[in-house]
Amino acid sequence: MRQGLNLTESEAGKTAVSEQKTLQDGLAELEALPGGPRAALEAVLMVIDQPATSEELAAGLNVTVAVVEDLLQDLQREYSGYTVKAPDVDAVGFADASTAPRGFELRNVAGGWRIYSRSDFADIVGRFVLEGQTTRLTQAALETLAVIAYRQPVSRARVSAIRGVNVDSVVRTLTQRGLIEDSGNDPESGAVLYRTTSYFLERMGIGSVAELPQLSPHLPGLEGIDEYYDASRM
Amino acid sequence: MRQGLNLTESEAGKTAVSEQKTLQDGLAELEALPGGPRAALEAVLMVIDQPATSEELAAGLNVTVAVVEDLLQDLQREYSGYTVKAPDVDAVGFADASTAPRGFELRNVAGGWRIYSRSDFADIVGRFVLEGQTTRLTQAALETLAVIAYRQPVSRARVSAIRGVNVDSVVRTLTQRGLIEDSGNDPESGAVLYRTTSYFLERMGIGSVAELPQLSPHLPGLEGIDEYYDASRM
Amino acid sequence: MVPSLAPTSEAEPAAAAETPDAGTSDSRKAGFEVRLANFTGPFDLLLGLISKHKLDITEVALATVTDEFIKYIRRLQELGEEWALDEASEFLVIAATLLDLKAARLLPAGEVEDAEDIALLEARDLLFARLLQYKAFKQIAGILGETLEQEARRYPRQVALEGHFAALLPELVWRHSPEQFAELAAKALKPKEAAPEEVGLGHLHAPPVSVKEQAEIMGYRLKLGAPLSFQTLIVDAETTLVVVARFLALLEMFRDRVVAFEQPEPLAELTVRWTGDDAEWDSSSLSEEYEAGPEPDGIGSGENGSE
Repeated sequence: MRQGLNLTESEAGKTAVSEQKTLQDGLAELEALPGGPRAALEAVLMVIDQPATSEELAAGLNVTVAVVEDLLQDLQREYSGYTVKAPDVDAVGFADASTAPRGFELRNVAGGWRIYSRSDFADIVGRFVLEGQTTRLTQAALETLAVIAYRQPVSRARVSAIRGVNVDSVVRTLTQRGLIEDSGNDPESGAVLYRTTSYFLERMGIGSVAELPQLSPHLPGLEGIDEYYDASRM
Repeated sequence: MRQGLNLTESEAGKTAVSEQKTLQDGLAELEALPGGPRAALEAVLMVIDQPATSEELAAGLNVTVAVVEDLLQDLQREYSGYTVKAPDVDAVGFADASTAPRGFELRNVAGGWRIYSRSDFADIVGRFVLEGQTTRLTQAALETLAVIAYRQPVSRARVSAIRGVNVDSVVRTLTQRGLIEDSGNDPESGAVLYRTTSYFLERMGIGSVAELPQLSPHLPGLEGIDEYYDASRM
Repeated sequence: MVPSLAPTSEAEPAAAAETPDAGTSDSRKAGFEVRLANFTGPFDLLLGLISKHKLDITEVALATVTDEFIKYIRRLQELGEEWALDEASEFLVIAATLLDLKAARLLPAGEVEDAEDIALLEARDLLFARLLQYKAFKQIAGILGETLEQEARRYPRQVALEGHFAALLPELVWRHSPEQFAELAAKALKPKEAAPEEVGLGHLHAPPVSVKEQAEIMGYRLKLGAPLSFQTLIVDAETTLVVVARFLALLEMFRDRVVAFEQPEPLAELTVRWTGDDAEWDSSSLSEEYEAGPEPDGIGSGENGSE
């Protein structure tokens, strides 16, 4: 998806032409899908966690940056309740559901685009978020945190294998609570690796993970444990 | 929101009335916001990271479950490209952007509501979202999962008997993937019993195990088995 | 839905390729070969063979697939290292059933005559029932697989909570010291013990009762001379198990011709009389048969008190 860097000028020119063609094909391809390029862009924006730049979005959709930026602006306006450029609906006084603002907005933060809940609803959303929240970690969350602390950096799949259960939602909770964080990707599998944060150290009252108590007194014969889990991975 | 327990009849009556009042106030409050209750619901849907039941959503929005369910259905239809019930826009031939399907959809799975990207855009979205990409299950894992889904709660020995092979390692994999879980022990044999999880329902896109396809059409009546014998005996 | 059986060419068994066994290269020339991984069990193989012969599962002449099944089992045995014992034995059980059925077909058709015929019929019905059941689940598994794949094309929105909402969350209550946390880690990291494979009998507390021991006790009393009723002999028995053991011991002693029974009519009182002339008789002269049995010498997990 990313372009190579060391092109001679003429090569770059050729590439630009053929790329142009591909990008137009890309747009035609999107037009064929229900909802067209706009819906395709929405689909991406709706599920990405990290803001994406218009260049990244253009590359993913296989269209030009200019096309993506037009679409982004249309979506942004539409979500905010302005009538979309639609020549056949420019009669004034048209204020039905389609022009009411949505509950979400498309924002460009720090150069990247992402969908957020609309700030008008912050109170309601905040109330919903707080409902059912507890101030203590569940046993499952604590155990997962313990595994990550002693095996970091570690992927979710690995933690799952060790704990014998799926840990996806628990990892999300721990991330949300600021106790663990993304520490890059595993060079082999590409899986996200997790490590504990400085907030975790703070809560534990220690200066670094090296200060975590040794495991050995608690569990004799853990030396071979890594092989054990690797063996049980299929 | 929660009612006390030891109420006399008249107190209970009063509480019901006052709760009704609160819920109506809640609705009035939402009506005052830009986009109204519909947008408020959307705003909440933007922050949930697992399916939310209509009860949870109603509590968060401070409206009745019936109101939320109406709103959810409207949104679902709207996202999928059907024109929303909007008495002032029933002019025929109105087929602009507002009736094109959006890039996302609202679905009711595993007993809760959640926003998903539309499957038409899977290839494009997949370029952005590495997480959640799951490797395919092996044939053995699928068969084991099927037996557990239809015979739950069920012991490994029982699954083994049906499949004719040992299923220990497959059961471990399915547990780690979060598709099945331990559901206690058999009172008689003490064997661990397994059942499917709500994550399984989510992955299947269904609300409950009752929605799984019927097994019976695939299972011819065993009553006639004597005839098979006679037939092949010549 | 039923995965087609991979024919010879592309079906070079992955496992065989790694086995430098000469025997496997011979069998590789045989007409029918399958990749081991294609099958997830004996029923799967059986279904595969049935579909290969385009036979209706309800009308299958099992004998025609038996040979191939057995051939396949032989291959499995050749590749022994690749197969867990329990897995291989599942295949062997079904192969044995198939062989039985095939043998039955070679005999002239006729009336069901004896218990063996009936047992064969039952084995056959059971095999059919299990095969049909497996087939149903296999089809369902295919549907599940398709659904899961289709559904995987929808990505759920599961974004991190926006900063200002996350800030609303109440501060966590944290009560763990580093040591307690390490303990937790040790517990979480400990390899999970495999769940028990069999029903434990440890909680059953049947006191061991030895037949020989009971024979010893009764022998001692009877040698005193007076005939005793069975009632009298068991009057001090604490449990039913002891009563049973004493009855078995009496039968043994009768066989050794050291006691005689008298019972005027059925269900009437049983009187036991010592007839042995060997005053030195002891229970060690009882028949050896108990020793060879699965439950040596006793009822329950008997320890031999008399030896």
